[in-house]
Amino acid sequence: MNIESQDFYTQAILSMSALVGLTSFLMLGQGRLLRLIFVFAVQGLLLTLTTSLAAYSLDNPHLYISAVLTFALKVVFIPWMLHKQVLAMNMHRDVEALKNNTAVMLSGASLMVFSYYVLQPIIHTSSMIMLNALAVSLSVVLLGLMLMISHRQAVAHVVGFMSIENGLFFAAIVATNGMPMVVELGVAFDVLVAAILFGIFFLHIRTSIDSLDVDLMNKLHEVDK
Amino acid sequence: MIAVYLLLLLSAAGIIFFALTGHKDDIGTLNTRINGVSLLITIWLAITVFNQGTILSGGKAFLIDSFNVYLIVLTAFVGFTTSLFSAPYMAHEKEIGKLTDKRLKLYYSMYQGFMLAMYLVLTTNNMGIMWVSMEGATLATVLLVSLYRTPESIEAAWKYFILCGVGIAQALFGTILLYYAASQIGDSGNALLWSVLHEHATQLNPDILEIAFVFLLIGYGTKIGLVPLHNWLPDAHSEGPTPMSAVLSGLLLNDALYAVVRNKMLVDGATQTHIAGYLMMGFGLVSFLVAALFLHRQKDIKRLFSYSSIEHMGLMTFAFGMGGALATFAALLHMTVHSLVKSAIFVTVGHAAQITGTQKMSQIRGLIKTQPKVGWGLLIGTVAIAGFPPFGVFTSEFLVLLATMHSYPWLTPLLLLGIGIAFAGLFRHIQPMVFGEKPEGQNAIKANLIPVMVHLGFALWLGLAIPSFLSDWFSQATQLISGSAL
Amino acid sequence: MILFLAYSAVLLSFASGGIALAHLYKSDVNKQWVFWSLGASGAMAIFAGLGELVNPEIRLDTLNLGLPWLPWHVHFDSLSAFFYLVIGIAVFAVSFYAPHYTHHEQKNAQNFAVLSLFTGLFIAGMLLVLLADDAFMFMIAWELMSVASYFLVAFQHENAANRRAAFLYLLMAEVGALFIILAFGVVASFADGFTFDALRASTLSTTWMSIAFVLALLGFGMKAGLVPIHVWLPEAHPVAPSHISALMSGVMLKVALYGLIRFCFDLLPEVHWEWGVVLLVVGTVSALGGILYAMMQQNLKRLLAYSSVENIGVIVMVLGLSMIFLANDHQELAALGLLAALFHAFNHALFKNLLFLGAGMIHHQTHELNIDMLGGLIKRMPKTSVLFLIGCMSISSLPLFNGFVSEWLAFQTALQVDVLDNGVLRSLIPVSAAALALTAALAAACFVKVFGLIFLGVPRSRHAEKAKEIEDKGMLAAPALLAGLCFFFGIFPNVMLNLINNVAQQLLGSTLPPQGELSGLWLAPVSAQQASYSAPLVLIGALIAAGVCFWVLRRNPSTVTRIAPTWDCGFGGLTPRMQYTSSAFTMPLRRIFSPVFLIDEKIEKTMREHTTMNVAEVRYTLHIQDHSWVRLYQPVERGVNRVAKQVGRIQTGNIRTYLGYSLATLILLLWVVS
Amino acid sequence: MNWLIAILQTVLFVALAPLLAGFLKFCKCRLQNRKAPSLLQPYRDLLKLTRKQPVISEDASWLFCLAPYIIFSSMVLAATVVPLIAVDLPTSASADVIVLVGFFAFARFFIALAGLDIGTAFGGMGSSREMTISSLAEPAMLMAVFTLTMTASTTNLSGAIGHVLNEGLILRPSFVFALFALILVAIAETGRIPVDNPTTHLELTMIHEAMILEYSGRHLALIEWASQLKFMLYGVLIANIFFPWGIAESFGLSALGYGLLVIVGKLIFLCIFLAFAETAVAKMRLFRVQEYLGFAYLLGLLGMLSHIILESTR
Repeated sequence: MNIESQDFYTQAILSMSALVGLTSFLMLGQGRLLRLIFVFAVQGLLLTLTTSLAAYSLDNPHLYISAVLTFALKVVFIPWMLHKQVLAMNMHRDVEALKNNTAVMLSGASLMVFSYYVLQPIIHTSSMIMLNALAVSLSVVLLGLMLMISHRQAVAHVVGFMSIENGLFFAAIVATNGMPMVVELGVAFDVLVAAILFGIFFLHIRTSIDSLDVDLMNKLHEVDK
Repeated sequence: MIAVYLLLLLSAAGIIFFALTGHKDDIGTLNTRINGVSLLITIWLAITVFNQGTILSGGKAFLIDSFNVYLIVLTAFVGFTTSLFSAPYMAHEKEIGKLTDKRLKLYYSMYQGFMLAMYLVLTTNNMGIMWVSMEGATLATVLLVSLYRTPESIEAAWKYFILCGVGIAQALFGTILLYYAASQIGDSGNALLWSVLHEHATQLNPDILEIAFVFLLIGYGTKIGLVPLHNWLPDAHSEGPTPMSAVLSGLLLNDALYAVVRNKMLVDGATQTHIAGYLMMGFGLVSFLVAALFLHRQKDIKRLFSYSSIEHMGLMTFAFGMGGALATFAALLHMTVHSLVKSAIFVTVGHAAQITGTQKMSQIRGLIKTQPKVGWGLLIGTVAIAGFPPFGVFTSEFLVLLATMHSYPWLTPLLLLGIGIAFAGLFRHIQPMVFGEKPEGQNAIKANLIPVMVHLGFALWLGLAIPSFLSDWFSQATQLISGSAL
Repeated sequence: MILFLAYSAVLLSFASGGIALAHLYKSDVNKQWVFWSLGASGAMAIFAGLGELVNPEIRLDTLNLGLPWLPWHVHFDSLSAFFYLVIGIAVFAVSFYAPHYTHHEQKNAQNFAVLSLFTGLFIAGMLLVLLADDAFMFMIAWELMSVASYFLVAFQHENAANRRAAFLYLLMAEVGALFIILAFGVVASFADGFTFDALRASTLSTTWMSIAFVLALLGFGMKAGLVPIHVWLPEAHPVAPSHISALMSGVMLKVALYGLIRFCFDLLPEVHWEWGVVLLVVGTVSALGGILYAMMQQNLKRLLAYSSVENIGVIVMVLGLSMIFLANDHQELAALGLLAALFHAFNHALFKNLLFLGAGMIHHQTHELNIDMLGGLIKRMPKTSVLFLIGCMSISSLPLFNGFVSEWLAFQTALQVDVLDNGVLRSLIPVSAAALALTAALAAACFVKVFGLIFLGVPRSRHAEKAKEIEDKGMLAAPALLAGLCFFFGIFPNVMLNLINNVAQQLLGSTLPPQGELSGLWLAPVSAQQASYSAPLVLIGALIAAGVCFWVLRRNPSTVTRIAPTWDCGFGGLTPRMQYTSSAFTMPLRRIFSPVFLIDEKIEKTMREHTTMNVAEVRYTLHIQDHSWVRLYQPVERGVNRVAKQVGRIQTGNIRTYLGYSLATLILLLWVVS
Repeated sequence: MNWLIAILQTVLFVALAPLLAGFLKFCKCRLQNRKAPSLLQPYRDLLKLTRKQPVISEDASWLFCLAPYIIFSSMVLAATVVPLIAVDLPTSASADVIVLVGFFAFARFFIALAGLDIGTAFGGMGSSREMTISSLAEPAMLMAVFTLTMTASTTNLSGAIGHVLNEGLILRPSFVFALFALILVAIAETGRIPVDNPTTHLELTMIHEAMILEYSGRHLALIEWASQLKFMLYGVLIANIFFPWGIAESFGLSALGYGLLVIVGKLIFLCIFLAFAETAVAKMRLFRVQEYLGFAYLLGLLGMLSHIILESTR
């Protein structure tokens, strides 16, 4: 396919997906928590734009609602909460030393390639754009997972978790023009509750191990040390 | 159909009500009552289904067929008996000051929340809602796992939350792919309704569904506790309050497996290959063997039995994956007896832990001498779960073995090996705990063992003679799932 | 009618358990009912067995239990009936013995309930195994038997040894059961359905049939205690209460044999002589190994358990002969072999029960089972000693007692080898016959040691010194009954053999050779020319001879016997410690057969005032261990633990690792499907 | 009539046993350049013992007094089974060779128990050794006997002997092996040199004597007589199985008399042979006995195999 032949909406979606993917990469390599959170907020914003764009061009009103929800949750509420936590823990100064960062980045890139490879069989089922969008969202999911694997801070884990959600959401929007309303609402509700729970958990973890480093939480294991 | 709405509303109401009054003294009995009522409702539901056959609600939002109806009743039943046990248990925990009012409120309202999620998973016809409520179940129980606020419990809860969250997210991706595949054959309005999808299963795009199934299997498989995605399970089971462990082991795992099987039916319809089955068989077998080995290394009694849960879920996954009428029937039966027996065991384990004040098996001794009912309960329960007749577990394992022998003879030695290892792993720990002299200063406690007796009684009944209505349901479900009659 | 009797036997044994439970909750229930219904169950079993054996016909029935499409099929033929009879006699005897023996347990209502409940379940399980006509019911009954007996083994769980034994026992039972399931599964996967009829109709290739046979041999052999998979047996049987050990050792092993016979001779479409050879070899090894280890034991019940291994070995050996003859279509000789095997099983049930009950009596009166701590009981417990002596004589297969007859039949079977064409068999079988002779001789030596050290000589401990005779009638009646039967069937074996002949007729479709004789005085299984034995005549002759010389020698009045102290070679002061002990008695054989055992023998000398000459005291310790324990069992245990340790490494406790697993699995599977 | 003859033969057996023992002693003395006691000496000893008052240890039980009668009568029963001068006697059908071995086992069982009864070290030692040796000897003996019985395809002694008679003189390698095996076993079982020494009372070496150390009076007489009987039984067994010629097959007086003469001749020959052997060989250590009996077993086995391989009918 060549991008000229596509209509404006498609071009927009494609560029959006490219940006979303980019943000994921930025997060993956990010050592400073505050910037991490900021990039996450940006990703949320991109999602909101994509959603409203889709809502506009497919005039599918219920997507507006999900756009609003996304904005409220992923751009405002969660970043704000995390930001507060980080300041409270005053971890905003220290940089997490990521082990062999380049390797992580490379594997991230290869994950992106892999997700294209995986979704190849779907090509003939639909237009190329779907493939791209799906591939991007899949890679966002995988990158989110990578983020959690490579970072040790609980905050980073939350961000990773939420960016996985983003990836799913993006897939839902671009590939299928949004899930049924009831499902959307349910998902949003879950995300909300999850966010709140994370807040509670930071409290507990801090009181119990007085840090948010998940590597310190390994009392329950099966290896005799 | 009203039954379903009543059921959901009741537990929803329960959430709010207990959130306010959860700290009252006799609240446990009230919780019991509510669960009792929902049990009655489900029985009513079961009877109607028994008379009318499959029910599809208006708007196709809910679907009750022979596959999920008995699971619904089972869920309500286990929920009820566990609440019977949890009342005195929680009271005792409050006495010894392990719990505050606030947490009791949380506990009781989340108990209902969990039940609500379970009912929703089972009754809904919408794969999306199924996902939502499955996630909801996690959210409801995650705070209960960390109820005691010990570092371990918080760690366990965190792992539970993150791992299940990530897993379930992958399931959502699978669901989206499903929806995507469905929306291509038009009718995107209710393209997530299982009934619709099942009708048009053959038209769905096999390639997409294969990929989708991978995500779904890993997603829900995390909840089932398939190795190597199982790591949250023993932690969560061992650190939370025992009634929670009982329902987690008895219900949550079952429902996750239920979700996987529902999806498998779609995928099989689409692909017409056995790929999904092979994946499930592989996962099941690995989980079965690995968990059996893990049993030997346990020091904590609740961890022990959570591993045995993994083992049995592995067996069921294997059986479902094998397909075929006999295997499916066996798997359905095994689902039932396993959740009956396992929750019964957790009840006795809870009492044992309260008697001795610890979960370390090295410090639990002489239960039979201390409190015969508890000791015998634990021993008989273990005998049952280890697959000794005349308990139902034996029947199902026997059938699984014969089915395997029939279709994949070379896998039977592995299964037998697993069963043998698992048995040894259980008994080498259980025996010293129940037998032997009573340690100094170890005294009996106020315990309610009716649930145990009832559960084991049912397991015994199922082992000796499966009642006709149940066997009818099983055979219909078998017909539905495996596409071939017995 | 017969079936009704058979059912009522099962129900009554359930009932006795139920009554015990009832007594636990309502103490006004008379607990003697437990034993009465037990006895009734035994009697019913005897009647059912006899009735079927007298007019043999296959009686079928189905019970509405089990799986929806597979109700319990019941099948009562003369083979089941024979074992029914065995169980019946044992249970009947035990029901007299138990009331007094368990009076200590009866003080504690709960213990009593547990004991009686599981005794009832155990017996019911054994009877149900004999009734089963489909694989499913068979396995349920089988496992009921195993589990119930496990609880009985673990009954006195206060001391750790019993717990360990119980665990080992249950583990072995489980593994064996798995093998049996596998065996059934192999046959069933070539048949439609799990009913025995379907299995009979199955069409297997020889390879699969042989696999099924090996699996069955492993499964049933593990229960029957064939070497080298016998290790649980000498651990488990001694620690149970004696009347239970009697049932386990005397009867449960027979049920395992029943399973083997049923599977090999009935269910499998045909038999091969190679299987017979396998049975022959395994049986011989078990027989020799069993008796050699039995000889080395100091604990009476352990010794008896090992001797059960020996007897089972003998039976299996003869079964192997029968199978060989059957495979070479000499049905009549196969019938002879089956006759010998079954009759020996019957006899073993009788005298092993007798001996275990006797051991129980000794323990009950002296609280001592260590042979080296007993002695001189013949003066203190005269009745017991006579009964026990009869048991010892039967088990060492002396003429005039039942053990000898079955041994004799076994030899007769082995000597028919000339009809075979295969040179290997013709040279192998006589060798095994000689091994059988060695076994019999060693058994005699072993039980000379048992009776001699326990009942004869001078007491070696205060317990033995203070021992009194048993007063309770029932506790004496049970072994008396068994002893009487031992003697009766030693003199009139034909009574039983004629009945077993019917079993052979039904199972193999042929009886003993027509020219053989099984009537009245004469026992000539093959033909009067070939071999004949007339126990009654021998008895008469013996009485005449003994009577005559007794009468002749006693006439002289001046020769009334004079009682005097034992001659002490003029040194003075004979002490009980100068007597031969168990380890001393068996020392020559221990030295001769030393490769068979793992012997750990220590002699510690402490010297007085640092000289090397002047010994202050000597301490001698002897520990004998079973090869198969070290070579077979411990490696498995270690292996499992090691593997588990390795597998444990995957669960590191670090959540990031877990997420890594999740990602890896996802990628792997995606790669697999695409 | 037949029964009468059978009983007479048994009586003859019992009566001649001491004489045979006396004759053996006589031969040995002569071979060792000693002056021999009269042939009737054993009878005199037995008579003396029966007249003496038996002394019984205070620790002994009823079994101790009962044992001699049991031992003796089981030997007598054995004597009824073994054809001395005639075959096909009714008594020999009542028990075959396996039962014969059974009778020996019966006697051994009780003598060993009697040894343990008075609770001295000697008795225990004796019974322990006796049981050890016999349990090794029994399979060897049965191997030897089985060779014969399988050739004759019957385990009835008279039947087997009749079979050997009727087929005339056939040189069977298996019989040679069996004969030697049986001789070795007989020496061990009857407690002769080199396995046991009936004349010694040295605790390190004695076996049979150790068990009966406490016996006296008529009990001792019975036991002595029984062991003499056992010795004769083995002798007759060897003589009549392997060289049956001359034994009476019809119950005519002449035939019987001839049979008697022949068996006496055979036994005399056997005794001289044994006397030579006993003077030539020295007693061996107890723990060499298993090698000795192992050799006997090996011979029996070779006999069996050579029967199956060399002489098999097909």
